[in-house]
Amino acid sequence: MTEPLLTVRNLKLDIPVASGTLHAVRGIDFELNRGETLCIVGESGSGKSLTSLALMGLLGKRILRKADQMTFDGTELTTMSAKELRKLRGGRMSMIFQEPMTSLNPAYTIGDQLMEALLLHQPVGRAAARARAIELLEKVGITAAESRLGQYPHQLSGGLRQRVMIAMALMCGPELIIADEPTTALDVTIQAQILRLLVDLTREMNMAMILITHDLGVVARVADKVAVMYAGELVETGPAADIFATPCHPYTRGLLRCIPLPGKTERGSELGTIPGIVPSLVGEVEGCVFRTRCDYAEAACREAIPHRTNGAHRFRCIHPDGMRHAEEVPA
Amino acid sequence: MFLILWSTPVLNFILKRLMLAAIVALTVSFISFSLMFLSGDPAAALAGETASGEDIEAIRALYGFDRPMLVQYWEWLGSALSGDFGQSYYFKLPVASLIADRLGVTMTLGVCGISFALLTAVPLGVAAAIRPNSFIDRLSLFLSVAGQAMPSFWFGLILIVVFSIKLGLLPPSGANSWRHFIMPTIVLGYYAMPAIMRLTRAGMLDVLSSDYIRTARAKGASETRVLFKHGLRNAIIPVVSLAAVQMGFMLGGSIVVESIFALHGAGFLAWESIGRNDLPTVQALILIFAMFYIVFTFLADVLNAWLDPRMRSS
Amino acid sequence: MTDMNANDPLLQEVSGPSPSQILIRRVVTHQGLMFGLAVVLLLALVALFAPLLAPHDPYAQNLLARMKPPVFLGGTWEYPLGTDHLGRDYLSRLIYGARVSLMIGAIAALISGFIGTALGVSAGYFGGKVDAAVTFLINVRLALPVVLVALAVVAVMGGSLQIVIMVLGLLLWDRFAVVMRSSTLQIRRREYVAAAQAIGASTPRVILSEIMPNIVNNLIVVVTLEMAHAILLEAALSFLGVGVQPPTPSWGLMVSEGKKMMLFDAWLVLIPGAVLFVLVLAINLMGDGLRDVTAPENRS
Amino acid sequence: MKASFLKTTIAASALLAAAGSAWADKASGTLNVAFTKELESVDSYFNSAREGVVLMRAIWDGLIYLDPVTNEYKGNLAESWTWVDDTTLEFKLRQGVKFHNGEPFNADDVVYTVNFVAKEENGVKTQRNVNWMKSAEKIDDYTVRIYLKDKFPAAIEYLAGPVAIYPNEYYAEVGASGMGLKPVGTGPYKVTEVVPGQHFVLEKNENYFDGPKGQPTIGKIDIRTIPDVNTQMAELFSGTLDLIWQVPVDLAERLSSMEQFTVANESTMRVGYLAMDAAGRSGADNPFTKLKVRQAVNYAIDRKTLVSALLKGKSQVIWTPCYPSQFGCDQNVTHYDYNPEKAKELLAEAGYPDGFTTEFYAYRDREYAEAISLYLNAVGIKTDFKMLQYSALREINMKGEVPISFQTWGSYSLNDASAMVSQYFKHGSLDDARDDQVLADLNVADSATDPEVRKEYYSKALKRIADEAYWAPMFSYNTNYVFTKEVSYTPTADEVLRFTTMTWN
Repeated sequence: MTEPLLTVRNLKLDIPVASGTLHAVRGIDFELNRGETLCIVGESGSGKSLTSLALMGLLGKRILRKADQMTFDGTELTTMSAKELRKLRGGRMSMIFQEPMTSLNPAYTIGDQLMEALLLHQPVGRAAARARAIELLEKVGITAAESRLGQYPHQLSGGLRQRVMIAMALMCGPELIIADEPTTALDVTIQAQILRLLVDLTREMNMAMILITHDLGVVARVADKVAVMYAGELVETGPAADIFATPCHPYTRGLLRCIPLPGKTERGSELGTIPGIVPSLVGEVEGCVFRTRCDYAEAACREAIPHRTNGAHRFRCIHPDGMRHAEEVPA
Repeated sequence: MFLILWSTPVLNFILKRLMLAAIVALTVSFISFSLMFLSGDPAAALAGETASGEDIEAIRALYGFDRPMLVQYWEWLGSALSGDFGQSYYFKLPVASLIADRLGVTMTLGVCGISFALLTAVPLGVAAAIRPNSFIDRLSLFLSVAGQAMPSFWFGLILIVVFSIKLGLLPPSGANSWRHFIMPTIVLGYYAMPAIMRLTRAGMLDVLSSDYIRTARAKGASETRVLFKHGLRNAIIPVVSLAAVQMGFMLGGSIVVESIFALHGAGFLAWESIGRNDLPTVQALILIFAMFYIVFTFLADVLNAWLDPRMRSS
Repeated sequence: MTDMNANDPLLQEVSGPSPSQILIRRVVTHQGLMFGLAVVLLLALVALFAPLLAPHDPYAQNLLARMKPPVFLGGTWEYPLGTDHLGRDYLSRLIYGARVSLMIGAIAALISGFIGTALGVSAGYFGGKVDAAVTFLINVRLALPVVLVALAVVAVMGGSLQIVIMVLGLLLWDRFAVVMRSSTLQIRRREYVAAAQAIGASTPRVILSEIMPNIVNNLIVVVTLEMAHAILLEAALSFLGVGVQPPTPSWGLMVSEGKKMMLFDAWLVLIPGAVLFVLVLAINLMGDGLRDVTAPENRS
Repeated sequence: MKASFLKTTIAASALLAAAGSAWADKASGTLNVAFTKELESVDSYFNSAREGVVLMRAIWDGLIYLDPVTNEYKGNLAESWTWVDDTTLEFKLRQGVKFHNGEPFNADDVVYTVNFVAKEENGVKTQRNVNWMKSAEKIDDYTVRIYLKDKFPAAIEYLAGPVAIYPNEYYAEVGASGMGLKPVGTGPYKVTEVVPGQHFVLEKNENYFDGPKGQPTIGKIDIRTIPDVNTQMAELFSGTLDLIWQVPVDLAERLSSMEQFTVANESTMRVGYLAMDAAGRSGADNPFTKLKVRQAVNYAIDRKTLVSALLKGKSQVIWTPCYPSQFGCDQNVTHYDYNPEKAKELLAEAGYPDGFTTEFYAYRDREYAEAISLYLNAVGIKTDFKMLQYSALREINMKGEVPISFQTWGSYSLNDASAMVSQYFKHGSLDDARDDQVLADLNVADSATDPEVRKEYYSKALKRIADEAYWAPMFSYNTNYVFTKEVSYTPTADEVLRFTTMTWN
């Protein structure tokens, strides 16, 4: 295989707060090949969105980013100049945000904003940019694309706006697209459409995608790779098939219990929840962060936690199989 | 763009706004007329010093001062609408021409003042919003807090002492050259600056933390482009309204500045006319200053409709 | 699991301070607010105890001791800040001037606050035609040039303390109306208001016990800002000669009286102007500070 | 700073003035002068301000001229005059005089002017100045007769004062408002620019006749309206003004210590007084209808200190409703020396043991007015202080709504008691006393031809006014003239700026 498109090693994000330092993301590693879809799953506040913003270089000034390595197609992102990074952003890697309602500038037309994405990166004329905008609007399933160009964001529904955002992300034909919960703010009926669109387009255009979500049902359908994030750490990563077949970390299993599976979950039976308190990440964090909610926690969980590897499937737990055996349903 | 402006909803909006402006103007005219009506009639003064009581009565009847107030108001309004505000008791000249002669100075001062306010407040507000808590943010905060507390008559006097007397750089009074307008402009502009600066800063902070700014950055737009094309363009919309309101206030408040710097504008005329009991002039000036405010806010609303696409179609 | 967590450092979280503790901490760490409060309190005390503090009768003229310089310009301690053009003690007039400024500011703000709150709350609460009428009134009020109208009215009615206060009170209610209207609009949509209406509480009761407590923070902020506004306007009117009339000591009047000798005796103008500036600054800082600590999300 | 602060201010200003004086327009011959007051009209018959008198003397001429130094009457537009009878004056006019617009001066102009101003409905502002004339008649091109309504011995004085001769053709065409915007006269200066409220430009009349006023030397005079004395001072320092007048005494004292300015003080005929509503026009229960109250007011005021500490200069204490140098102004009247205790007693006797509150009006010199009101406060008369502009105060005064006011009168610089006492005590709308006996005495005094009779009756009237304490006359004014060392000027005691006698050094 060729070199991965994106490699992240030991990424840390620290936020200074009144009572100390909030270690929001603590030493995460993952990689992504061209054309692959990586899903990062986890509860709200686990650091998923921060990680994606860190990749794009869009973190606020207050957040400190450190990483041993963060390369995109062999280029180190952490040492890149602001200008080079800008060239990359929106050109070779682009992003779709959670909030379609507010992510478009109310003062400019859809056409202006779409074309801007292309004109900023490629030496083409306005006519060409316009043609590309129409092409992509049609591709994301917007009818009467040409007349939409002159409209303002407030004249469009949320679903349409998210389609516009997707089209905007695709304007330069990026190699990597980061979608941060692109459907959460939308109606349930539209969520599926948008997601399907996104997956189809990445396949068609051979783009890599990082999809951030808390919806494991979505992950099961689209992911090549899965990374499970809890309180700023990746507790388990690996190929989607492995994760769903043999979820090793107790947290991953906890998440899986929370989704109803057609055929597997009986009607009327209770969905699982993960009890306990999410710990504070202010100050030094030692040992396993999940221990406060883990059924199998021991004193040793406060010590250093080994990384366990099984091919591409990795997880962190003091128990060799993450106590998976304890939950095996006797056949 | 202008084609959009004249779409039906915008026209409706403008018409509605015009109606409101007209009713407000009418009410203001009534208030200004009745205010002055309260101060009694000028028959005795017109009659002259040797007049007897009967002479005064005759004059009262001749000028119609003995009629009910509403009748007199109606008549006054009628001629005011055709630009006739009556005769000044003091100068024995038509009030309209008296005011027209002096409005130039006040308008010049107002335009200079609001320009000064905008040219200092907007850059400072933007700079402060870009780097909160920086030196420039603190400086602009200090300037705005001080500006709100500064009595403009005192500020003007201090400027005269420093720049005209001590340093001899600027003429202390009069309106003969642009140099005469520097200090009045600063005093009047500084009065409007704090509010504009605060609004620019707050608006800019708000806009800069918005999602669409993140989108613009994610597109790879340069920081300047993000700040000005995407940021300021949105943050400036409420500032336009405020500037119009401030301009209206400033013209009304130019009395103090004009009296300090002996600028013979409409504000100064107003002050003097009040002292001289020159009622027709005072009535007309109150109405004219109010009309300025009404016209400016109306224009600001129209301009807003043009700047803000959301207002245009809703 | 429970016992495991008992003394886990991950859960040894700082137990958060109570809301009132947070408020107090915000207040005491807010420099502007503390400075403003301190100065306003100090001047209020000075005004209150003016008869005890003033070294001379502020009205007693002594034409043989006119325009004595203050002590730091070579004067004597007999008149620490010198004397004015009629030989009256400047310090004493300054001290009594604090009374005039604060009294005018406070009463005018109360009157305008009452008018503006009544209008704004009814507009926000009843909406519809009431709202339209109030909005119209606000428009009319804003269109009237304040300084000019105040000048004209005071000139017609004569410049006494009561008239100046009344005129300012009747002119400065616009900001109250605007702020109270929008605050009431926000509160009216809350569930507890609907609940109170549902259990059949009378309108005045709903307004007084459900709406007012929730907008009083905003009201206090506007009261302080308008008080500063009223004080500045009174000074400007007095400076123009149609505000408070002599011999009442008003800082604006003192600036106006000192103006004649400004080129030679700048202190005559500088001192009352500076005191006025500091008082208005302090009240504004207090108002801004109150807004910051009671509604940090509105911080500008 | 400290003690040296004051000195540095002066030093800095002095330095500036030294630098600034280089800007003075001496080369181009323009003298820059400031007026405080904005005139309602330049037409001298339609304003009543001192500034108007100054302009009148520069732009127009009267038939007769009063030499301010020798107090001698000289022919001006008239070469000679004779009393035909008690009510008829005949004038031989100067020949070859031309108005600024080229219109020749002759008998028609005099006849037109007199007939116009004597008619009450034409509304001349100060009727007293003209209402003693009935009409004028042309005898030939250069001989004119003026007919008086009644015997009026002060006629010569008035003709040497406020009665300016206007060009008949021009005035008939443009009227008072046209005259106000583009004045035309025969005087030593012609007006080349009028911007109402801002400035007047006067230029030397090259064709001015050789009259008693003398030939003007300064080529151009730019008079600007600058209401604020500070601004005037600042401009004086920066060299954009050459001459200011009516400078407050405190400022004049400071300026006199600066070597680049000349400060000249001259007394004026202006008298400051308190007028009280003795006739009860502002309400019959008005305290000032009581003699004891009026006397109390008179006793309450320390005139000597007012003069020595506040007015200074050549001011003096005044006891009469006229200026001592005026003909007939007998000084032998009751004096009310400062005695606050007596004032309080009188108030108590009048039924006001705790004093009372009254409106107190003033229109100029807020400082003096305030000092006076404080004297009243000290004896228990609390004042509701009201400062109005002159025209506004005059208006409510004529309506009879003023209980007590601080007033001043400059007599139009007429050196005759009638110019003041007869102005105010002959039951006009400004008469607050309305005393019939005073009226009778003044009628005799005003119209008697025998100077001794006039003196006797003025004296009677003045004594009664003082005894009845209708007014509280207090002091006479003085004027400070401040000008740069480039200018040379000797002010006269009549408070009239005479541009003709000013020269460059």
